[in-house]
This record gives sequence, structure tokens and C-alpha cells, in this order.
Amino acid sequence: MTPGPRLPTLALPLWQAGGTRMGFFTDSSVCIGCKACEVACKEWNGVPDSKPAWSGNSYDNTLRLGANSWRHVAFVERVRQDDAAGVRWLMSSDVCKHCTRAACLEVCPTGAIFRSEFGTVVVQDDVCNGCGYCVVACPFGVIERREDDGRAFKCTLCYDRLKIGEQPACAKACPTASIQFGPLEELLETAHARLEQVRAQPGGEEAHLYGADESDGVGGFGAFFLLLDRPEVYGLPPRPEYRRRDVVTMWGAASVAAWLLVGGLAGAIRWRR
Amino acid sequence: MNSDCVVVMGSNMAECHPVAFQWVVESQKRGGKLVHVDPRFTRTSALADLHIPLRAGSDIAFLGGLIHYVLENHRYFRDYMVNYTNAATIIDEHFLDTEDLDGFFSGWNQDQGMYENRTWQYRGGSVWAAAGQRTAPPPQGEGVVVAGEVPFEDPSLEDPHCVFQLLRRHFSRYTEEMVERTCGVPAAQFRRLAELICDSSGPERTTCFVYAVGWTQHTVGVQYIRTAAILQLLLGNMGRPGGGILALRGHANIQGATDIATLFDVLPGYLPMPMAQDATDLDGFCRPHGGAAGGYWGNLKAYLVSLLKAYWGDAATADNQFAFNYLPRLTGDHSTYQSTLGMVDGTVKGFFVLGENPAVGSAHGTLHRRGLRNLDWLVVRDLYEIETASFWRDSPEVAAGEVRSEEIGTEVFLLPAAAHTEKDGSFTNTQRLLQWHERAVDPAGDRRSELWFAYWLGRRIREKLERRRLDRDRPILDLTWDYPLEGEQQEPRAEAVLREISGVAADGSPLPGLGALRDDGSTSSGTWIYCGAFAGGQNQAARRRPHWEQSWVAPEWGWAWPMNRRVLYNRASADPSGQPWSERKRYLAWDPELGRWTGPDVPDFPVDRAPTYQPPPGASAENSLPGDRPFVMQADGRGWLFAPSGLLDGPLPTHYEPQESPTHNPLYEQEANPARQLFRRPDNPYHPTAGEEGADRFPFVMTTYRLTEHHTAGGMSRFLARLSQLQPEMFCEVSPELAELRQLRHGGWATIVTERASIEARVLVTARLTPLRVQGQQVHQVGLPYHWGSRGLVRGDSANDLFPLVLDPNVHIQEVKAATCDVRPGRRADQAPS
Amino acid sequence: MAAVGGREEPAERPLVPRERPRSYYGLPIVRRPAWTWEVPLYFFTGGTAGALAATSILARWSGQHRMGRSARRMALAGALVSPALLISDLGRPARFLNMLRVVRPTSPMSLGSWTLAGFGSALGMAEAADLAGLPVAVTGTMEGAAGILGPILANYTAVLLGDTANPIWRAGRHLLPFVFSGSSLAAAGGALCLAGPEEGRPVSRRMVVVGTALEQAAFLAMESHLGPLAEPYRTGRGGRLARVHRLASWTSAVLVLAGRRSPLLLRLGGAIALGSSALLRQAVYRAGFQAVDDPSYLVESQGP
Amino acid sequence: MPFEARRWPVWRQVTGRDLLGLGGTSTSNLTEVRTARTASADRVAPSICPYCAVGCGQLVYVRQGEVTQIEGDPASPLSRGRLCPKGAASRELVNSPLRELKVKYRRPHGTSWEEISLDSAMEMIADRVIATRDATFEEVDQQGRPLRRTMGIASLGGATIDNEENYLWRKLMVGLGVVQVENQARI
Repeated sequence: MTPGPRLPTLALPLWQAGGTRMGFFTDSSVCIGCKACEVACKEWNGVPDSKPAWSGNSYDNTLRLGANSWRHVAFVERVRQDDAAGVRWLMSSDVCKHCTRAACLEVCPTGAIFRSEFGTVVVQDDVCNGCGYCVVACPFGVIERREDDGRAFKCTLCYDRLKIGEQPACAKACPTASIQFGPLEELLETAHARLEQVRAQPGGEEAHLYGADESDGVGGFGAFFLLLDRPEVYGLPPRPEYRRRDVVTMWGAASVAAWLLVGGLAGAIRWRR
Repeated sequence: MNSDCVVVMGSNMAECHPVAFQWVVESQKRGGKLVHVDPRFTRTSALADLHIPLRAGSDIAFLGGLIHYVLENHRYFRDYMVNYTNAATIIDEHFLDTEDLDGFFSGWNQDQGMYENRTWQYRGGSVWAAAGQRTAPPPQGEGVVVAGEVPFEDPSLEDPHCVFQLLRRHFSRYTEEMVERTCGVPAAQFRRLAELICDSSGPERTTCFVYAVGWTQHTVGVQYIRTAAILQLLLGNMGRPGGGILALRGHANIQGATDIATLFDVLPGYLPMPMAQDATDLDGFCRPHGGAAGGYWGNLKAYLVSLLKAYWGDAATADNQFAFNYLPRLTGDHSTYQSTLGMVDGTVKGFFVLGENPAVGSAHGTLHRRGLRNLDWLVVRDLYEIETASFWRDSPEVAAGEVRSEEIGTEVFLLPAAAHTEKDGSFTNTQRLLQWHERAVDPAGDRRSELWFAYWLGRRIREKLERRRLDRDRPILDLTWDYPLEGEQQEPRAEAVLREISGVAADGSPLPGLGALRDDGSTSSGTWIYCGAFAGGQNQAARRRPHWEQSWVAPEWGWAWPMNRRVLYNRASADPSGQPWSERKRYLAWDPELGRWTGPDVPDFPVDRAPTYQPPPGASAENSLPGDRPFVMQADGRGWLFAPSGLLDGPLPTHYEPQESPTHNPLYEQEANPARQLFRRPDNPYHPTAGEEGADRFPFVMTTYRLTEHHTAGGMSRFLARLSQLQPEMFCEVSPELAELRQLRHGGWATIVTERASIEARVLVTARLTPLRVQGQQVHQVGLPYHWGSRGLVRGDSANDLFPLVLDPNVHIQEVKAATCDVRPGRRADQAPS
Repeated sequence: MAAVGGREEPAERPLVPRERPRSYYGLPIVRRPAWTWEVPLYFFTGGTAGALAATSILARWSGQHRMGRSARRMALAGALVSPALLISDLGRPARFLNMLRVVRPTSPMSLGSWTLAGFGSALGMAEAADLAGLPVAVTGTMEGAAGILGPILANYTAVLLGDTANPIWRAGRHLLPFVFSGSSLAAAGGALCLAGPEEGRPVSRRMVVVGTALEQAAFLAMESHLGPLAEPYRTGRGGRLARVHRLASWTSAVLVLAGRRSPLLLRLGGAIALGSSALLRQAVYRAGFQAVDDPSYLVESQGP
Repeated sequence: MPFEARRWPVWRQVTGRDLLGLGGTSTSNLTEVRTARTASADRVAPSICPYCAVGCGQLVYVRQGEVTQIEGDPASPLSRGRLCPKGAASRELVNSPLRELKVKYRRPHGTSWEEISLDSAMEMIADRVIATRDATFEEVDQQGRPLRRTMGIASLGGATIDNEENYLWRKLMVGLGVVQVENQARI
């Protein structure tokens, strides 16, 4: 076994046990769509380049998050009906949400995905065997299996940088601090204050925080957003869901179904006698 | 960050300077407003509180409208204006305005196609300009060369010949109706902006203007900035925190290259390059009419002699006028577009290209490539094999079969350059801040720095010339050329060069600053404005004290020229008596007890000069200016609302149409800037302008621009996968209305056609572009990013190929922000030959 | 090529939406499975093997030893093929053992892997014990273990699909196990009809009929529960597969009943029952693609 | 790696009170020792972004003679550690395999590049400069006024290179009498 320093093995995620959960607050109201986050992320994490293809979807040629794009800036062009000035151009940098109840993590059968001491959800590329379950489980379509590699990849919230006390590459690069990194509690406070400011401005009436509420379908995000329009406009699910109790009820249904199978079988067999 | 209102105009700040844009966002978070005035709705507009689309090429009319609004509604900052600008100065009574002469100022010489500026002078005085065309006509009659006080002024501003009244009359027709007709901006929208700017200016507040090449790349480019300067001076927004006019420049060291002068018409530090007709004696050159200008330019001789000493060292002596006549002489415009024509015409035979890609980045790329094909030899130094180096094998002309490689006689050397991580050196940023970058690794293979190339090429040439003892070779052989060499590659030491630039005294000790420069040959300084960058023998540009360890002005990070000043003319941040205009906008203030100016910045003023100072008779240079004249580079120490000299196309800005415009000039019979530089020749055709026959063949306005994801002509971005994938193809932006008119399919192809070239692009139909109503007619605009070329990971046609050569007369800048074109559906190859 | 797709914004129209968009350029929100063809096939082989293992122990208890052994061997074959299919689907097949690194009760795949491992081992040991002539109790115990795991194996894959973000799998999550149970039972019956001993034919026939009835009833219930979300089961490739499956299912039931007098028809019916069960997994799998390719299913299912 | 039962995550799961196995019990050895490459750099060179004129501070991380990472310098009062996409791609700019490494020479009318040494390229360029200068040198204009220049040679560029380089290049050009020296700026 490899010698070297070993972190304490955590029984429970540190942030649940009173540690500090770190995360992102992406304030789309100041996003200028520069894509520095996309580049900084790829540079730091050595993410492979995407094949150049022009989409015509405004200035978005990345299109969505995936194995080779851990940050993705959405560009939404809208004609504002209520204003003679007309257009509105919404931009928002999307990223893995590092959910409180993370479907990818909970379904991962190898333990490749784990909850780090920072409360983030991290894939270990030396463990992942590419079973692909996380890909279909993620309510945001974030994690993806890399075609030529076979393993699944997504944002690690720069786990390696966090370990040396650095902030993630995207947040560090972001020119307008649209991407902010910090203890989640503090970010939430900032976000609520910012929301009030944005809502008071013209055009900010529909602004809302996305993923900042622990009562939502995934227990809140470790990386949440301030959006100026409804989530689906940015390619985000309006009400993402992942609940552990659903798994329990599903197993319940499956048990009943299994008994039904056995019953049917028994019937078929006893019938003969 | 300290602005109450930021007006971004002629710039797409969020896209082209994203990191600087953080400060605009900060100001917005503090309650400041952001206004974006631009033909297109860009990523800057997306964050703006107000976006105003206007017709490309109509900004002077728009800004003139603002000036009109300020003057007629008495919204100017009177105390500031009267004391700190030349509003009260009386102008020569022979001066006639464009209002009198229907689009011309007095002094127009039709034969020569240029102005004679004698009638633009101050009454009884002739004034040197601080920049631009520096020489002024000899003073008339009893007149003097202005130094400090001006001969005639009227602080009541009522004299019909005072600048204030001239200004009022000049802009009298720039009403909001005129703005609407000319720019396509509805009057209500215009008024909203005008009120916002006025409300955000004055003692308590400041407004800042931000521009870039959207203002400069016009045939009246310089006058665009002048218009903004006039507005800002009227509103009292110059030299104060959160005010000013900020130019956002596109290259890492474009400011430094300008300062240190890889430009034909200035020597380092904006010293004028001598013309053939100038005096051949040093004193006559520095004091052309027997008088020296007021302000710091009064020290011209000290600065020039120090440069000559830096160039020629011991060979520059008082006996040979410090080798003044070693300097070659100019005979006119020798700017790059003239050189291009020289190549085409066969007079320019050898060409060096250092980190630039004119085959893609220059207007009328086709003509440029024709020039390259006609050279004897070409040396390209770059990181990548750019189009300028490869034109002989894959230019559009070769690809189309118009020219075969075998027919091209140019000998080409492509030398790999060292990157910024592979050499020591300093860049000067857009705020005049010198910052040092350290060599992190050695360059591999044949990669070398430009410093190495310049030094070793010079050394070889000198060795070859030494033997022949020709008089013409003295200037090259006498250059001081002894720099310490380092390492295996024998790299000249960059700090030694910076030391020479900054300057040394006769004993070789580094100079503390430009105040120490002398005209007797006892000091040398390669660039007077950089004097002090190596003060104390320390590389001041390499200072990197973290911003959290110093004041918000951060004076200990890098070094700003001149003298580490961060805000120019900052004396204007205090009122004439030396007190801040308001507590909210406090910056510099006179401390009577200490007897000096205090504040977070280095005062741009003699530090111990009291506000009450009156120059004694015979005082010269900066000492000729009273203590309440903040504009220390100007001969009269005042901000110029009216520019009596320095400009070749008028003392006041005037709206002229671009060379190619779909509409008439609504103000004057004269359509375009009469003094613009035209090149009427078969290989540079211009489109007929509005009203002329055939103008309807090119009915649309096109404008070029950059995207965040790429860099200028693409030499530093198209070869990078990280960036190429973000913007992989050339596209054009058109409004839904234009798409319908021309049957352009979103996502399909369009061909953009001019008399110079046809290029193809993918079609991006977007409501971010909107047709404007100009003089009752609908004007469609086409947006064209200009990053692509025939090489790189992503390739495409070059937008600059579409444009003609037509230049601003003052700085010879190309007009690529507004011209006319046609747009047709389909690819280039599908087009029927026209 | 214009990538402006989706239902609201056809490519010919300018990019400026006139109505409020319900998606981002029509791009999918959640992902299609990254799995290859092996996975839906495994749903079938694993499910069938599971039902067969249960048949094996029940048959033994009811004294039908030949049928029990036959069912067990078929189940063993399934238990050997299944991991092979799964491993070849992995992005990194060499790391298949990592499936046993952790036990994640929250992960149907983790539990499924352990189940499959236990199931296969039990069947293998049963077979080995049988071949080695060990006491019947040993074989029986092993068979019993496999028989208990079998019904779970038969339908846990429905839980696996239900525990995803795919809108139709997720919405049908409580009914899909019944569909899979029925289908597995029918397939097990089909396998025995096709290749089982003669003595088990009546039982096998009834397994096909009962299984088909359960499967079809559950499927109908699921479709009606899905409401508008059931569209992917009715249109496109998923719809075609579902229709062929339904036809094959009923055909197999009719044929095995008709097979009372004709072993040929019985075998044909059995084969069709097997094929139909495999088709079911394909249909469900493919309909899932359709359900994510158009993001409006997801957006509508999460509605305002 | 030999199997070690106590490192088996299932064992750690049970003994570490992480029954669901979702916490830190499934980390690999590699995960536990892996750290950021900036922490293991041999040297960090202060630098400035080479793209636009904002002048954002950069830190260049070097390990074994190779640039391993370039990111923003948080100490800069201008950029506060932030970079735009171009600045963030600087490492690729300097490390790209597409970058030129060797001198390329194209003879007149040639159809392909040839390789020549840097030394001979410098020698040839020096000869060309001297020859063209001699052939086109103008001592005086038509009125006999001194010119001391050549109009046969032009130079373009400077905005992407250092102050020191611009200075030295212009000095050389002035010495040679080359007046057509220009860069990207127009002022």
C-alpha cells in the first residue's frame, strides 16, 4: 500500500458532524458570459477539449455540462415584452450542484463517489469502473461517462485545491465574482442579501435563489444559484428530486412484486398437484 | 469603482476587458449606474442599467447632443469649467465655425486637402498642443507663445468669441431631434441618459466614460474622444476619482509600445520626430518660434537631449548638438498603411513583423497580402505560424487559385519567439502602469526574445558595417550597444535596458525622476516619462506589494508613469483654493501647514506648489503655470474645450458621416471629414455614398468587433484548443428583420460582399441587433467578429478583408467600425459573380 | 447545421422566442443512459435466471426434481451470462471487482451486485454439490439461498431504473417491479417450455400465462399512471418496441396454451415468451431515451 | 496493490459507523495522498497576462523546467487574482505543441518551408538589411535637406512585446535610419 499521509477516516461527513461545508454561490445577475470558468476548470483539472462545433445557440458552443465540461455558461436571449428596450441576455455558469442528497453518490456501487470532508461530492477516478449508474441518476444530467475513457467525470469542486486551502479554479478566475466560493452558510447569507438588491432593480422581479432551500427535492445544493428567470430557461430542472425514502418505497414495491412472482409460481406449481 | 455612473461607449468592456469590468460591477453594487451605448446589444449591455443602440459612426452627433443638453440646461459644473478649462479664453476673431461654412472650419486649403490653423489660435497668442500635431503657427502681430496666462479671457463667458460661446453656437443644432434623426436614438431614451449623466456629475458625484476602438477606428476617431473630453470637462469629471475618460486597449503592451515608441512620428515619450522641414539645430527644433510652451512641455529640450544621450552616449556631445542630426527625418505620413502601399508599389522591400498579424488584423487584408507578395524579404517573429508568415501557401488568394506559390518571390523567415513566461520584461497596461514579468523557464529550441533578436541583429549589422567607414553608418555604429549578456543563450539583461530607459546621471547613478532631467547632456534617459522607473537602482515595475497591505490606490504595485501617478491631472480633484470639491470625492488636498499636496496618490503637480502661486515674470515650463491650473501638460494649464492646435481636422468635433454611409449628413452639405486620408486607387475602391449612383448596391452598415473568447487577429487564440472550442466559427450577427429581408436562415450561411472582398460566415439571427430609423429610413447593421483566418485550429474568413483603406488624418487609424456592405444568403462559392 | 432544435424553436425561425421558453434550446436536461446493449439484455437474463432459481427450489419442494434441476441449470447459465454482460458494459471492465468495495444500501446497483454475486455463488455451489454427490441438504440449502435471491434479482432492475432521474422510469417506479416480475416469470416459463423436461410442461405453461397476465396488467396500470408521460411508450422506437412486445407476449400465451397438444407450438410459444421478455426490457430502456431527449417531459413532470 | 482487509471500505464502513457508506470510508489511498500541483511547484514566477492591456497579475508555476500552471495573482490590485478565458488559457499558449520551435525559411518562389539554423537565419537577415538599406538610402531630399533614412524597410508590431524590447528595437531602427516603424497602436 502506498505510504503517505492519511486523513482521518470519517464516519460521517464532516459538515454533518459540525464541520464546515464549502460550496459555490453562482450569482447569474453579474455573469458576463466570458467563460473564464470553463477554461480555468479545464486547465486545472486537465479536462479534455471538446470538439469545436458552432451551435448557433447564442454564444453557447459548450451546450451542457458533461464529462468534458465541468462548467458551462448558458446564454439565453429573450425579448422582454414589458419593455420597449426589448432584449435581455441572461447568462449563467452552471456546475455540479454538490447536492445535500446527491443521487450520483448514493447510487454509486463502487464507492468511487464519496462525500468529502468539505461536504462536496467527489468522484475518484482511480476507483470508478464506469458502471454508468450515476449518469442516469443525476437529476441535473451533470455527470457523464467519458467516451474514450469509460469512467464518469464531473466537477470535484477542486478537491485537491481545497485540501491546500486554495479556492476552486473557476471561482478564482471569475472576473466579476459571479462565482463565489466559501462556507455554505456564509454564501447563503450573501445570496439572500444580494437577492433583495437584485429584486429591487428593474428586470429583477423574477429573481430567485435556486437550490438554496434545504426543503427542496435534493435537500439543497452545495452549489446554488441566483437566477433571473425560471430554471428550465437555463436548462435546469424546475424541481429536481432525489429522496432516500423513494428508494425504500421502491424496494417495498419490489418486495410485493417479488412475493407476487413467488405466489404466481407457487400457484402454477400447486395447481398441477 | 468610485463612479456614480459609467458610460461605456465605443467599447464592449465586459467582453474585451472582462477582468477590468469587475470594477464596474463593484460600482453597480454600490449603487452606481452603467450605461452602454453601442450598435449591438453585447455582454456589456446585458449588465447595463440602460442600453442605447445607435447607428455605427454617429457617436459625435450623440455626444454633441449631450454637450448641447448640458450647455442649454446649464448643467455644467461652472466653478470647475471657468477655472480649469479654456471656456473663458477669447479666440482669434477670424475664426469661423462649421456652422458658418457648412461643414468646414476656417483655414481649409482645398488644394492640399488640409487645414491651416492660424485662425484657430487664442487671440494674441499661439499655443502648442500637448499631443498630436505639436507645432503651432508663429504668433501673429504682437502675439506670444502662450506659457501660463493667456492674453485675453472673459470669466463672465459672455464675449461672443470666448470658447464657451463658440461651443454653444457650434453645438446649437445638436438637439435631441437631431440626435434621433442622425443616430436613430429615440429622443426619450436620449433624454434619460442625459439626465442620468448630469445627475451623476458635480461636486458630489462623478461620471466616467469608457471607450475603446469603437470610438477610435473612424475617419474622425480622434474627434470622438475630443467630444467626450469636452463633455467631461464641462461636467467637471476630469482628474477626479470616479471620473475621467478611460481608454481600454487591446494588447498587453500597446500602451508601452506607444510610450516607448515603435511609432514613426514620435520618439520615446511622445517627443516629436523631426520632419525634413524642421530646423536642423536642436534649439530651433525645441523652440520653433523663439518661445517655449508653458507646462511640462516647456522642458522639451531636456527630455530630447536625455534621449539622445541614451541612444548615442559619449558620441552625443554639446559640440554635435547631442547627435540631434543622427535622427532620420520624416517627410509626411509613414504609417503602416503607407508602408503597405509602398510594398504594393515596390518601394518597400524588406519588412519585419514582430508579434502582429496584419494579414488578418489590418483593414483591407487583401491589399496587405498583395503587399507581402511583392516584398523581397519578410521576417516574421511569432509564437505560431500566423497568416502573415504563411500567406504564400494558404492565403485566400492562393486557395482560390488566383496566385500560385511559385509566382511569389518573397523570401520569408519565420523565427519562433519566446513567450512572456520565457523572458524578463515589463508591460505597460492601459492605465500606464508598468508591471514586470519574470522569466519562469528558458525558451526551448530556436525560440528567443525580441530583446535577443534586436540585440544580436544589431550586433551583427554593426560588425559588418564597422569595416566600411561610411558616414551614413555613424548613427548605427555610435549607438550604445553594450548590454550585459546572460545564460547559455546570451540573452541581454532586460533590467539593464529598463535602467537605460529610466535614466542615469553623468556618474551612472539612476535618476530619481523626470524633474532631474537636464538639457546640458549631464543626464540620459531613454524615455523621459519613464524616468524614475529604476529609481534607487530598484526595478520599480517589479514591485508587488499585495493590495491588502496598502491603500486602495495601491501605489506600491508596479510603477505608473509619470512619477508613479495613478490619476492624471489629479490637482483637479481639489477646488482652486486646494480644498476637495466634496468630502465624498476627496482625493488630493492642499495642506497649508505642511505646505504640500496630500492624498493617497502622487500629486500630478509640483508637490509644494501652493494654490495661490503666481508665476514670476520669465518663469518657464511648469513654473509658468499658476497654482490653480491642474492641466500641467497644457501650455495654459487648462483643459481644452477648444483645441487651437494639435488637430488636423478642426478645433472642435463635428459630426461627419463615415466614408461609406447609407445616409446623408443631416447637419452639413459636407458628408465626411474633409481632412480624412483617402487613397483613391483601383486596388482600394470605395463604395458610392448615400445619394450617389450605385449606393443601393451596398445598403447595410457593417461593424467589426472582438469576442471574449478570442484575441484580436487570433494569433494567440485560434491555435489554442481551450479557446477555439468556445467560439469555433466565423459568424455574422443580423437582426430578425434583416434575416427576413435577405432570406438568411439562422444557422445557415451568408456571404458579406463589398467592392474589396466577399467573405462567408454562419448566420446568427438575434434580436440583439435591431434596425434603426435614421432620417426616416430603416438602417440595418451587420456585426462581424474579426478573429478568423486561414490557419489555426478553427478557421474562417477575415472580416477586415471587407474594408477599404481610409484613415483619420491625425493618427492614421483605419475606419473599420462603420462601412457599407451587402449580405446575401448562401456560401461564398454559391454566389453568382457580380 | 442549425442546432436550434426542440419543440418550441424550429430551426427555420429566428432564435428569438416569441413565447416563454420551456427549455434551453430544446436540449435534454437529464442524461440518456451511457449503457450499451448488454444492460437491457442483462435485465432479461438476470430476471429470467432469478425466476428460474425460484422455480427450481419450489419445484424441488413439490417433488419435481427433474424440473427443479433443469430450472437450476438454466438459472446457473443465466447467472454466468449476466455478470459477463455487466462486465463488458463497464467503462473499465478490469475494475469489475470494485462493485464489491462497498455496500451502499442506497444504491440498487450495489445491492443488486451483491445479490447477483450471492445468487451466482449459491447456484454454483449447488451445482458443484450436486455434481460432487454431496448430501441433498447441501444442494438444497444452496438452491434455497438462490431461490430467495432469485425473485429479488427478477425485479430489482426495475428499482434500479426507478431510482434514476429519467422522468418515465421515475414516475413508474412503483409499478415497474410488477411488470418486471411478471415478465421474468413468463420468461422462466418460456425457457422451461422451450428446453425443460417434459414433466414440467404444464407448470411451465401456466408460468407463461400467469406471468404474461401479471406483466400486461402491471404495464397497463403503469401507462395509465404515467398519463401524458406514457407517450414515449406509444411513439417512436420505444412505442414500436412496446407494441411488438405486447403482441409477442399475448402470442406466446396463446401458443403455449395451444401447445398442450403440440410440443412444437409449445416450444415456439416458449421461445416467443423469452423474446418478448427481452423486448420488454428494450422497450422500457428505449422509451427512456425518448423521455430525456425531449426536455419537456421532465419539465412538465416537475410542472409549475 | 495487495489487498488489505482493514483498508477494505466495507470493513471501514462497518467499523467506522458509516453504515450507508456515503462518507469518507470509501476513499482510496490515492485520493488521500493526492494534492494540488501548485503545492509541489519548484518555483512560482510572478508574471503579467500577455493578452489585453488590463495587465492582470499572473503566477507561473514551474516544475522541472516546465510550466505546470498559470493562474491569477490574488495580490494584484487590478485583477485580484481573476483572469478572463484567454488569461486562463495562458498555459496552453506557452506549452502548445503547435508553437514554433525551429526557424522556418521559405526561399523565393519556394513551395514549402525549409529548416535552417538560427545562426544562418540571423546572418542572412543582417545581410538583407544592409543590402536593402544601401540600395534605398536617402541622404537628402530634393531640396537638399538632410533625411538620413531608408524607405525600403518597414517594421510592424510591438504591442505584444515588452517595453525593453520595443525600446531596443526602435533604437536599432533609428540607428539604421528606418523610419517606418509602427505597431498595433495608432496615436
